[in-house]
Formats: sequence, C-alpha cells, structure tokens
Amino acid sequence: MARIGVFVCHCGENISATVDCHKVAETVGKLKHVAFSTDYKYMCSDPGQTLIKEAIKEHNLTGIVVSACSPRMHEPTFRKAAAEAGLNPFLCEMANLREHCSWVHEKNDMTTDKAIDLVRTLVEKVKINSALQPIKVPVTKTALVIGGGIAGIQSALDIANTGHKVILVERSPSIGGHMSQLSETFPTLDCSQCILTPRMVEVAQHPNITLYTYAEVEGLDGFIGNFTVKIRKKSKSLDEKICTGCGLCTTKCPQKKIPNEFEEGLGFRPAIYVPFPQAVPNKPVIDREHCTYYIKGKCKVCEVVCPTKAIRFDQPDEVIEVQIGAIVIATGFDIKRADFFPEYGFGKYKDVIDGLQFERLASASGPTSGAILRPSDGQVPKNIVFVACAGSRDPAKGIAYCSKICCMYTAKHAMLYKHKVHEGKASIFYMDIRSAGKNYEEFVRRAIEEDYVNYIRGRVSTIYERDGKLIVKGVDTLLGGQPVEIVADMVVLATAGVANHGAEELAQRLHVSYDSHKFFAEAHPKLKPVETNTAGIFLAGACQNPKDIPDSVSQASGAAVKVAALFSQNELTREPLVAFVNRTAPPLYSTCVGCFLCQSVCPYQAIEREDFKTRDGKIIKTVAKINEGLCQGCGTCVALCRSKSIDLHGYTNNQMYTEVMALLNEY
Amino acid sequence: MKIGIYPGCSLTGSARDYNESVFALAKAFDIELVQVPDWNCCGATAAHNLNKELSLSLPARILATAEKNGLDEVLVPCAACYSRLAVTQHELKMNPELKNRIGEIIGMDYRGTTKLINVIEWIDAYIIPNLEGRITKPFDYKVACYYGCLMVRPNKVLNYDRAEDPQTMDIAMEKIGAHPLYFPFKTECCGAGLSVSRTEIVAKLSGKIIEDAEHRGADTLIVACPMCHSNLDMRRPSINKYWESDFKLPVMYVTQAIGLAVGLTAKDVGLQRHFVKVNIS
Amino acid sequence: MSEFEPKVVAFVCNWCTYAGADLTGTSRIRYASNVKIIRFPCTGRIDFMLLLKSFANGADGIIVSGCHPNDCHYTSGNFHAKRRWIMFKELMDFMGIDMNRITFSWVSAAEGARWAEVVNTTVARIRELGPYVSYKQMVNTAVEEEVTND
Amino acid sequence: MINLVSRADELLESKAVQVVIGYEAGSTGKARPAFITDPSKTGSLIFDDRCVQNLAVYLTKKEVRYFGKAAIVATLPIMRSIMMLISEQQVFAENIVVLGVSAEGKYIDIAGIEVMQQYIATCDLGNPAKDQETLAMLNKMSTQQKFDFWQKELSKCIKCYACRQACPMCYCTRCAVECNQPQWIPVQSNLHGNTDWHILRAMHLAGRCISCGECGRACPVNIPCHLLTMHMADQVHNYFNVYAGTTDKMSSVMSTFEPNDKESFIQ
Amino acid sequence: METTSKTIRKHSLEKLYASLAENRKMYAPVAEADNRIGYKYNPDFSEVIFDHIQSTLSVKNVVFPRVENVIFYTNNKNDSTVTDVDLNKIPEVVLWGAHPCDTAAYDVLRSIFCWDTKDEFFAKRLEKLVVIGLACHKSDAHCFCTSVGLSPDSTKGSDILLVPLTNGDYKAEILTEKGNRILTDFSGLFEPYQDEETKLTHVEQQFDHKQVTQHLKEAFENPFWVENSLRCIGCGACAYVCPTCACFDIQDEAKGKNGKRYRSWDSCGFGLFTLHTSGHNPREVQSQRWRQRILHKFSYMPERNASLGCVGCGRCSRACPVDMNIAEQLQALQSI
Repeated sequence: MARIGVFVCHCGENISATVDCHKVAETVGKLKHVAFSTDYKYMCSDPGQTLIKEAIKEHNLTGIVVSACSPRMHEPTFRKAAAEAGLNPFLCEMANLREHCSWVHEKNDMTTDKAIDLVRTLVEKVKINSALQPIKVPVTKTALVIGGGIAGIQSALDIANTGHKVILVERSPSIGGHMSQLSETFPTLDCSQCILTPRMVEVAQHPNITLYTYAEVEGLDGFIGNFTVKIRKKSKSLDEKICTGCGLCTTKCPQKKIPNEFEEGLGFRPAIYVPFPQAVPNKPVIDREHCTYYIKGKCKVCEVVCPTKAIRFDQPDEVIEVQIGAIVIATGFDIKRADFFPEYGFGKYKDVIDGLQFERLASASGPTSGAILRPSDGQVPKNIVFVACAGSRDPAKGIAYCSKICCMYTAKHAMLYKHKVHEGKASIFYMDIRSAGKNYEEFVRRAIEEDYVNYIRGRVSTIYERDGKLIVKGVDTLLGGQPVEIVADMVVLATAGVANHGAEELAQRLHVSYDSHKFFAEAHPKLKPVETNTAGIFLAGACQNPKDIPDSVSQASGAAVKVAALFSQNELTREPLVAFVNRTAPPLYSTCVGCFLCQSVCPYQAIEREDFKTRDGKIIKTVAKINEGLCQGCGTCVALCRSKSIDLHGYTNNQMYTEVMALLNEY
Repeated sequence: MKIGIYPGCSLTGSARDYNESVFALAKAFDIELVQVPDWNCCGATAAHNLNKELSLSLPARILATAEKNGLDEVLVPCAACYSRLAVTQHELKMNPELKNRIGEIIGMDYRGTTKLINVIEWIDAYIIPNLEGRITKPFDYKVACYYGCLMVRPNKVLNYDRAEDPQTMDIAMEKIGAHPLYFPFKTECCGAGLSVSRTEIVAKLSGKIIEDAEHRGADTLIVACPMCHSNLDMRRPSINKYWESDFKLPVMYVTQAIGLAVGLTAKDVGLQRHFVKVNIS
Repeated sequence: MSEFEPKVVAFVCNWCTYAGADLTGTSRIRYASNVKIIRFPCTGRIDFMLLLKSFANGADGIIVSGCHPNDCHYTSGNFHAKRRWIMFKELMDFMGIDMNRITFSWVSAAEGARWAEVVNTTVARIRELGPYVSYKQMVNTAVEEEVTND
Repeated sequence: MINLVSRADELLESKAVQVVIGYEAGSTGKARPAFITDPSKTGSLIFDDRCVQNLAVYLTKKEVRYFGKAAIVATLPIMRSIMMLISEQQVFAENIVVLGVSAEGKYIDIAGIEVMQQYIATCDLGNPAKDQETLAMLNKMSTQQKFDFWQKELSKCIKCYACRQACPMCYCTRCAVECNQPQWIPVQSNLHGNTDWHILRAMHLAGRCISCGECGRACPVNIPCHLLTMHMADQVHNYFNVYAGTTDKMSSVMSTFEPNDKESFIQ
Repeated sequence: METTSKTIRKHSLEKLYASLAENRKMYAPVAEADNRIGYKYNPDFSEVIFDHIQSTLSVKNVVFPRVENVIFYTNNKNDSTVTDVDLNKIPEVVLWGAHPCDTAAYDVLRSIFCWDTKDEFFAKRLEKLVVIGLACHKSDAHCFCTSVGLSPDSTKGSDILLVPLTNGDYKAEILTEKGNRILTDFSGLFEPYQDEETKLTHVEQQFDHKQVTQHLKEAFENPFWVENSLRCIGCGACAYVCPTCACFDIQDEAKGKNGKRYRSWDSCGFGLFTLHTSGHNPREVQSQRWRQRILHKFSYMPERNASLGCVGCGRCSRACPVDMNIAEQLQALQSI
C-alpha cells in the first residue's frame, strides 16, 4: 500500500503570495494513500530538507511529492534528501508550483486550484513510480582526439600527462593546424611557429600519445566509456619505418606545380611532399590525385631516388578499430575565401587576398620569405586596405555571427605591414573594434597610435580593378556617411570564420549535434561549453565557433580535464531513465514482435537484437533490447511501438497515462 | 505566341526608341505583344515615397486588369515599372490582409497570378533559344553591359540573377557575337532618383559610368532601362560639361543590339531617336 | 452561470518548452491559469493516445510543444514527433475531430514570452470555441441496454 | 489458371515448398483460402473475381509457418503486403515463393524479391478508384458532418477485431488494445471504445497500409474502416511521397523523417 | 400452458404494435444500408419489416448486452464505497418479429446463465422481456435450424409466435402467460384462428446433430480441426453475431475516484482468451480454438446443459470473412 508524503513549499513568499499553500497541503492530504502532507516556508533549506527526511522515516513513506520550484532547479536536491532518508531517489517527484503557477498567475482560487491539480497529478504518478538503480558501465581509459591543430595538440598533451593513453587523429599529413600557418600572433607578436613547434614535437615523442596523421575517423559505435572507433589511415604510399625523411624525393619529383595548401595557394609543392619544413611527422606523403604515376601509370622517380627504398606505390589504405572511452573533437575551422564575395570580385583579382594568405606573405617561412609582395606582380604594395567583417555579421550572406578573431588579426596584419613597409599606407574598414581580451585593446591602440593605421568605420560596398589598381569604395560613417574611395595596391579581406569542411559529416558519424552553421554544438551555451549532447564527447577549439589561440588552448585543457575526470573512475554511473523492452514468460518472451522499426527512430543506435534460442541453438524469437549504455531516454521509440512493448523508466506509459487522468479527473 | 506587355509612360514618351525595338524584336520572332488594356501609371517614382497604399494600388490595378484579361505573362520593359509591379506582387503575397484591402481600394479582384518578366528575362526565354540561324550580322563590338539598380534589386523580391554581379545581359550579348567587357560599374547608381531635382549629381554619377566604360574601350553601353538610358544618353551634354570632357560613347538598349544582329535596320529599332549618335548599324 | 473556463493540458518536452515555461515564470510573465503542464522527456515520447485521453477526460484544448526543429536535445525526437502529428492531424481532420482545439508549437528554452503567448492565444481560442461538447457526448454515449446509476 | 496450378504442382512435387497458399471454391458460391500440401490436390486451386482476400495474413500465422516454406498466390496488394512483412522482418524472403497474379488475372512469374519490386513499381499504387471516390466525398464534408458520419459508423462496431485479424500488417502477438497497464482503449464496445480503437488502428497502419481493403471487407457489420487506413495511405503519399510495400528495406514512414517535412499547423 | 391459436389481421398488427409501444420499449427488425437487417429500439411501425431472412446481429443483446454494468464504486481516503446497479431500471421490452432460431436461443442462454447460480442481470432482463416471434417464410443456404432440432415455426422462446398466412394475415400462437396477458389486454385485435393456410419456408436438414454429438466424443485429436481451420483468422465475428455465445470479460474502468465494473462480450476465438499470466496458453493455436467452439456447442453443452449450443441461424457462416461455414463442417464431422 502506497504511503505518499506531500511537501508544499512557500518559497518565502514566492509561491505563497499567490497560492494558498496551506489549502494545497490540506486538500491533497485528503487523497487516498497520502499519509503525510504539510507546507513549509523553505523546503530546500536545511530545516526543510530535515523535515522531509524525518517525515519519510516517521511515516514510512513510499514516495514523496515536493511541491516547490521547477524540478529543473531542485530535483537533484530533493532526490538526494530522499535518498539520505532511505527512500529511493526516483520515488521523489516535484510539482512545479513556482515557475509554472505562482509566478505566472494572479492570486485567486483558480491559481490555488491549479496548484492542487498539479500536486495531485504528481501524487498519482509517484504512487506507481518504481525504485530505480543507477546504471554502471566500465570505462576504457584511452582518449581519442580528432584534429591536430593547437586545440587538439593541447588536449592530447594534457590528457597524456595525466597518465592516460591518447590517440590523436589528423587528416592532413602533419599536425599543426592553422596555427602553423600564422606568421606572428597577437597581442605579443611572437612567432607562431616558434611557440607551436615544440608542442608538436612533444606530441610526437610522448609515450602516451599514438599519432595517426593522414587519417580520418570513419565511424563510431558504442557509448561513453565504451566507444569503438573506426579510423581510416590513408595510404601515404610510403613505408614510414624505413623513410628517414631526407627529402630527396620531394626535390626530385617532376610534378612541381601543385598549388600549395599550406601556402594558401600562394606557392607550389610537388606530388610527394612534406607540407612544411617543421612538419610532424616529417616524412612525405604522395598526393595520389596529382602524382604522375597514379595518373598516367609511369614516373616512379621518387622510388628510384629514394636511398632507403621506402616508396610503396601499392600500399592500401588501412582501417583500424580502436576501443576508446572518450573523444575530444578539435577539428578547427576554415575561412571563407575571396571567391565568396561577389562585390569584391568573386576572387578574380589576384591582389584581393584573405587573412590566411596574408599570414603566409608575412611569414618568414612563407613564399616571399616574409616580404609583403603583391601576388599579381611581386611589387611591394604602397597602399593596402584591410576589410574587417568580410562576411561576418552579415545576415544577407547567411553569417550573422561575429567571427571574433578578425578585429585582432586585422590590427596585427596592419602592424606587420607597417613594420615591413614603413612608408606604406594601411587602412582598415571596420564595423566595430572588438578587442576584449588581455592586452588586446592596448594592441589595437598601438596599431592606431604608434603605427598610424588608418581606421575607417564603415563598410566597403565594392572593390574593382582599374589600370592595375584596386578601387575600394566604402563609406566613413563617422564622417556622416561620407563616401570613401581608396585606390589600393592590395586588399586583405578578414573573411568570416566558418565550420571546417567535412564537419557536418563528422558530426553525423559521431552522432553529435551541430548548429545551423555546421559548428559543433555544445551541450549548454554557458554551463556546458565543453561537452556535447553525446556523453563522453567533448569539444575543443574553433570547431565550436571561431576562437583565438588562448581561447582554444583554454578550452582544450578544459576538455582534457573532463576526459581525465571521466578516466578517474573505473565505472561510470548513469541515471537509469532509459528505455526497456518488456520480457514475459516463455513461450512469448516479450510482447515485442521484432519489427525493429524502433531501430530507425533511435538517434543513439541504442536498440539491439536479442535472440531467444532453443537448447540446440535454433532461434525461437528475435526481439528488441535496449543498450542501457547508449540510451539517453528520449522515449521516441516508446511512442512508436505499436504493441506497447517498449517503455521508458521514469516516464512509463502507465505513469504518463496516470498523469493525464489525474490532472483532469476528481480524486 | 501571345504575351502581355505593360509599356508604362516611358515607352510611350521618352523611350519610344526602346518601345520600337521591343516590338520590332517581338515581331521578328513571331511574338504577339498584347498591351494590358486601360493601363494606368505604375506609381514610380513618386508614389512610394508618399503613400504606401497608393503605391500598391496603382500596380495592383494593372496586375488585376492583366489577370482579368487572361494575360498570364506580362513583359514589363521599363525597369522602374517592373520593380514597382514586382514589389507590389511580393508585398501583397506576403500580406493577405493588405491584399484584401488593396483589392477593396481598386475595386477589383486581385489574385497575384500574373507572371512578370523583365526584358532580359523575356529575351532569355523567347529570343535566345530561337537565335540559331537568325544572326545575320554578328554584333561584333566591345560592349559594357549596364544593369542599373532596379533590375536586380531588391534581390530578395526579384530573386533574379546575382545582385552584385549580374550576368544575363553579358551572356545574351555573347550570343549575338558581342564582346562583353569586364565592367565593375554594371550596377552602380546612375542618379536616376535625382534626375529632376539634382541634375549635377546625375551628371557626376552617370558620368562615372560612361567614363569607366569608355576607359575600358567599350564601343557602346548596353542598357535595359529607360531611366538609365535617358540619364546616360539625353543628359550627355550636362555630363560632358560636369566632367569637362567629350564622351561620345553611345548607349543602346539590349533590344536594339539584338535587333541589329538579327537583321533589323537602325530605324526599325529607333536608333535615330538617340541624342548621342550611334555609329553602329 | 459562471463563465466557461477551458481546461487545457499541455504536453511539453523537458528541454525546451518546459524550460521555456520556467523562463516565463522567472520573467514573471502572466498567463491564463487554465493550462496545466505535463512534462515529457521529448516530444518524441508523446503518444497520440494521450491527446485523445485528455479530450476523453474533459480537456477542452491541448497544447503540444517542444524544441524547434534542429534543436532537439535528442537530435531528432521532434522531427519524428512532427511526422506523427502530421498524420495524426490528417486522421483527426478526416474523422471530424476538431484540430482547432490542439495547438502544436515549438517553444525554446529561451522563449518565455512566447510560451505565455502560446498559452494565452490557445486559451482564448478554446474559450471562443466553448466546451468540447461533442467529444464529451461521444465519450458518455452509453450502449442502449446499459444501466447507469446516474 | 493452368500456369498457376502447374507451377504449384511443380513446387510441391520438387519439395521446393511445403505448402501452397491460394484460393479454392468455398461454400455458397464463395471463394476461400486454400492450403495445399499435396501436389495431387493443386487442381482445386482457382483464381477469379471472387478471390479478393489478402492471403498474406497467413504468412505470419503459426500453424501455416509450421509447414515450412510456402508458395503464395499473390495479387498486387498481397505482393505489397509481403514487401512490408519482409521489411518489418516478419517474413524472410528465402522462405516464400510468390506466385504472381496480374490485375487481369494472368499468372506472372515472380522469380525473386527484386522482380516483385520491379513489378510493383510498374503498378498504380494508389487506393482503389471506388474507395478514392468515397474518400474524396468524405473529405468534402464539414468537420461536423465527418464527425457525425464516423460516429454513426463506429457505433455499429462490436469489437470483434475482424478488421485487425484480417490485416496482414496487424501481426502483433499482443495488440495495443489488449494492453491493460494502462488500459489505453476502453474494452467495451461503446462509442468511445470503438472510436479510440479505430483511431489507434489507423495510426498504427499509417505508412504501412497497402490499400487492400481487407479490414473493411472483413467487418461483419459493414463499417468502412478501410477508408481510415486508406486515407492515411493517401496522406502518406501526399506528404512524404511514399507508398507502402514497394521495397523490402526497412523504411517505414513513421519511423523515419526528413528535416524539411512540410506542415503548416505547427506554430 | 395450453397453446391457443388466434388470427390477427394485418391491419390489427399495427394497432397491437402501437398499443404495446405505449408503455414498453419495442425492439424490432428494420432494413439498414447495404441490404442488411438490424434490430432497432422503438422504430416506427412503418419501418418494421416482416419478410427478412436474418439480421446481421442476433438479438441476444436484449438479455445479454454488449456492455452490462455490474457495480459502481467510489474510492474514498481510506476505503471504497460500492453501489449496486439498480436492476429496477431495466425497462420492459417487447422483442417483436424475431425468428424462431433467435427466440430459441433464449432457452440456450438461460441454460448457461441460470445453470447453477442465477445471473440476476440476465434473469431480470428476461423477466422484463416479452417475445413476439415470427415464423419464417424465407430462408437461405446458411439456415440450418432443421439440423439442430428446430424448425421455421418453432415456438421455443416465444411468448406469442406469429406465423404468416398465405392471405397476408398472421396466425398468432399464444404460448405463455405473458402472451396470454397480451391476448387478454388487447383481445379485440385477435380473431379466432380458422385453419387458414400458413406460409412457411422449407429448410433442408443437413446433418443429424445427435450423430454429430456422438462423433465428437472421439474427435478431439482428429486432424480435421487443423485442416479445416487453417484459414480461420481468429477474429470474434462468429461469436459476436452468435445468438447463443455467452462468454464475457469483466473490466474495471475508473475516472479519478469514481469507477465501474462491467462485463462485455468476449470470444473463445481470440488468442488471448485463454492466455495465462504464466505465459502458458492451453489453446495456443487457432485450430484448438475452433475445436473448442464446435465442441462447446455440440458436445459439452448437450452433456452439461442438456441443450445444443446452436440454433442453426447461420449468422456465423454469413459473417465469416474466410468462409468458415459451420454447417458444412458439421456435415463433414458427421461422417468422420
């Protein structure tokens, strides 16, 4: 026989100002099976919780309804209190009298009546609640980090340093990411390569880190603590164990005119190549798309010149499966290229370049060895224009967000230019200068005040070429909307940061949600910025939204801590609010008929097949079975199941039905 | 083949040349253009600055009349008229309440079923596909296609070509053997909005367009809007005065250029009516 | 006779609309107290039979609300729910069951004011439609030979 | 039906199948299902206008399965039922042989599931014209008229579940109507219980109904309950451009979605 | 009671109907859509038909309704209040124009419901029922009353049996006290019967039910059941249209604190009919259920209730979607 306790909270006056709490407690107290009912000023306070605990013990309660604020606020509090009093926490329900009643209605009888209805509904529900036990699953203490940019590197190192194994997967031939392309970094103007390279080397040498470059994640199965990941190691056409990295092949390769990705198309590379001199690993790969041998069937110059005979033209891709317990996604971002901008010539003008191209021009290791030269004719630009917010904050272009990093790097670009071309003139068209960050504003001021960068507040309407010059037409809004026309030698667009190519496919492969811009979605914008909605998968860096280096590194370390915390336990405890398929006595075994339509509605692949067999192994029946580790408890399968064979703990058919009945009928 | 046509005031007045070339071209391609009967002013340029209901009612009446007369497709050669009609159609589609009110005002049943096409769309749909074997005299000139503002904007409403860098006219020109130039001024403002009140601004803005086209070696500008044409052509003396130069670059309607290419005479397409002499025939 | 007070049941998902309704509370936006919320983990969990049960037990109106498309906490529960609602609505329309009495909406956790608006417009609409008499009559129609004690 | 008989004979003789499910002459001039296990008895197989029952319902029946591999005489609706049953993993393609019968009553050789799929693809998969007309008539009614129409029809229901039992897609061992915790559907055959039952049935067949009309035919009190599921079939095609029973792949409309599914009623 | 025979003229029949309807509920056959016949409460006399073969549903619902409330209850804080159904609310009903098979079925039902314990709901309803039967002048291939010991003019179960006469009038056989009271109350409407010629249909006897009953004793394990029930789809149509099937289910239905317990028709043809909670089902497959149906009516009931459980109305065969023709099967069973 159920013995239910009802605890009506006044929440100071938050509830009692509009709801007659005493009447609620009194009325509900008259319900069948309600053994105890009271109201109190603050149920969540220590005395309030003590009151509940003592009532549970004294009245031997089999379920309680705390009628207070939103369960999203205090359900854990009261469930914990119930557990402390020896009551299974899932026998505690909360009626939301504050957010859903007292705060939104006038003080009158109808409001109190509604409160009574809400409490009664939960009383009837809790009567049929089941005591649930937490689910425990083992943890595989190896992490997978996807993406070898600065965020991935940082995460991998941090996790590895806690003593756990890490697999780092990078799709290009070298780790380093966009940071390795940068010349100097704001706000200190220290050389990007100089601070990054040691970290790259550390990754390569760390005993806990296994590095797979030129590799991609193909598929993911399993759940937090127990993932199985499929990694495709693309063929490098090379035996890495034998290759010494001498680089002879790269110099002899006859195919030399392939646009260099690392140089953002401002230079060329051969078909067998190392992306950049400091690459890790520093061994070449053959780009099969451009290699003469793969295209025409003959050449093999590299094989001939290789002193160690390390070239393997017939080397296949290798797909490996690895057991891991957690994942950090650090796949980074990309930028819009100039061809995205019709008003700036659709990328037709060679001297309208994007920010990353400028980084390469300014980089000492870049195609011009650090000299700022026009791509069209190699001349030093005398007059350079930077356009901030190229694409960003422009809903008409489908990018309403601020790309965050452009204000700072544009200031940096202007400074770098001025430091190299002292007599040159640098102008920046900007919408607002967003320089929140340590030493950021000072940095921008320096650009303006010490390097005389001409900041023009306004947008650029069009850029066109005339007689080899670029005419930049814009507006100066600080001069009352005065049209401005600058005849420039070179224009740098601070193009919008966007999701990396392939992000959507990867998100789908990992079953992680992503936003409308294809950036990976965090579990909560404020309180869970590092987690995804899929337990055990975390985010680091610009794959979530454009970020600068310090932010990326911070988040990477944050993600690493999340992983380390997960790995600090041998077993995981999960809330048992998961689905289950009923089991009955043989010969039925379950009312499930095995149509498996539920499999296709499950977003988590949590529905498996279970065979019932005779002793000699003949299958009698195959029915659905829920993998409790994967199920997140959405219940979409429950509503689909025609024979009502699946149900959801905490929200069972019987409970939901009872709630509807209790809400609408007299008790 | 029967298509409706809404000429508007320009085509019966200052842009008779345009009108003649449109009809001549239509005739050459066996297209019967039927005027929307009892048409009225489209409301450009004044109405939409003064009275919203008026600015919608005027075009709505034209459209309703077209509907009533079974004209499913109506060609609107004047870019300003086209813009007014298209914007009205869009606004009334988006706002059924407004649609009802305007219907009451004009006292007609307006449904919004008429398909409006501008002259380039018309050429694209009915002329270009039938060009094969019709070019008697390839238009072997360097041309700068000038689209102006009303044909492509607001892009959300018109959803026609790419607003920043339209291409259709250039492609049409290539088809008749012309050599379209890279022309960054193709959608720049000619100053039409100020063509009566602030003529010096018109001279400045229009002059820039002509100057750039001439600078790039164009033999002629190609336009599809009577307003653009009058600013670039009729106002040439004031432009030359403002710029202290002597721009001689002719300004032709797209229909005129195609007309010549398919063997129509200069007179057929009304070239003699231009202020700036056209040395192309 | 007192004025007709509609009984409206709201079936909402925990992550968006329930949280949105919490925000309505936190923002102290007033709305009609005729609506009572039942919390579900996800709109995908909502069984269409529960909607019928609500009418059968005296509800005059129903609100079903969850996360906007693409915002589902469980990625796709609301998309499945949407398909079900489409078919359910078609069936109800076909059988002459008044779908004007059910509001389907997407209300996010951030749309506190919108929740109040959804509730108020629904309650106003139901108030105008009056009690759902035909359904109640249908539910109470006894078999001819049945002996009832009322 | 020489082909049908000789093919059945051949299959049984070679022991390729253990039973042939077809039609035979029944009592009082009716045709009825026949289960032939003896090759010498295949001569009793018939096919004519009276042979309208959806035989696919027997493929999931325990006693029929007991025979082993079955050959089944199949018109278009039966073929589509078989497709659905395969896609919902109730029947395995390797356990059945389909003896196709065209709309004109001609034997068609269905060598395998792919052939059947191709054949189905060539057919008109909409509802039968007669029913489609009735649907159109009903759809024109006002809400109240529709309500009254269905209330009148459903008041006749005696809850014998012939509609369910006759339907090949209602193969559940425990129907939701028999679930009593909670008791979703009132057990009694009063108006409420009847209405709930028929809504439940139609919803459970949404995207799965293959428009055979067997439920309406089976009803002893002549409720046109097949119109409910046929309306759903119609709407499924309307909204999602899908006809049920065209593929053996699991692709139920109600267990899948497209992010851009169109609707106009969600605020 | 001694049977009295009277003649009632066609025009007097309407008066009789109207007089009876004054303070009783009339339940009479009417034509429905799709050439079907159904019974209806208080139809206008003009609607009532006299030349039907068989209604789709039987008339057992008058005494054994689809739904019979048994008790009402209210849950209080600490206990429950139970209220009985007020049986006095059961109205007086005149069943008008039912054929002899249907009226005979009341005897069969009585043998079930009042076998040892008297079912008060059934008994009260029967008590309040007056049956005015109508002998058959039409029949079809499904009728087999003569095979189960009845005939088109069998008087079993009727208070008054109307037998059509060739001249269009009716012979009224007054069979019971209830019938007699009607005769007394409305004596002016009846005339003496003068041996006018009756118009009756002929129903061919298809089997000997005694022989069937005898054979069934040995037939439990016979493969006949499986062979002849493979096509049975296990619906309840046969049981629900049957005038003698009496199985019911008992359910509680609550709304809040108030609830009721009712019984409603059930069918032994359903798979769940005999399913145990343990998962075991003694009648696991349809052949066993079909066998149960036949054995119950033709073997167990003659043994226990001293009456056949079938009146030969043929409704089950007409309703069956898969042509499970009971007469055909019984005929076959006779010779196994």
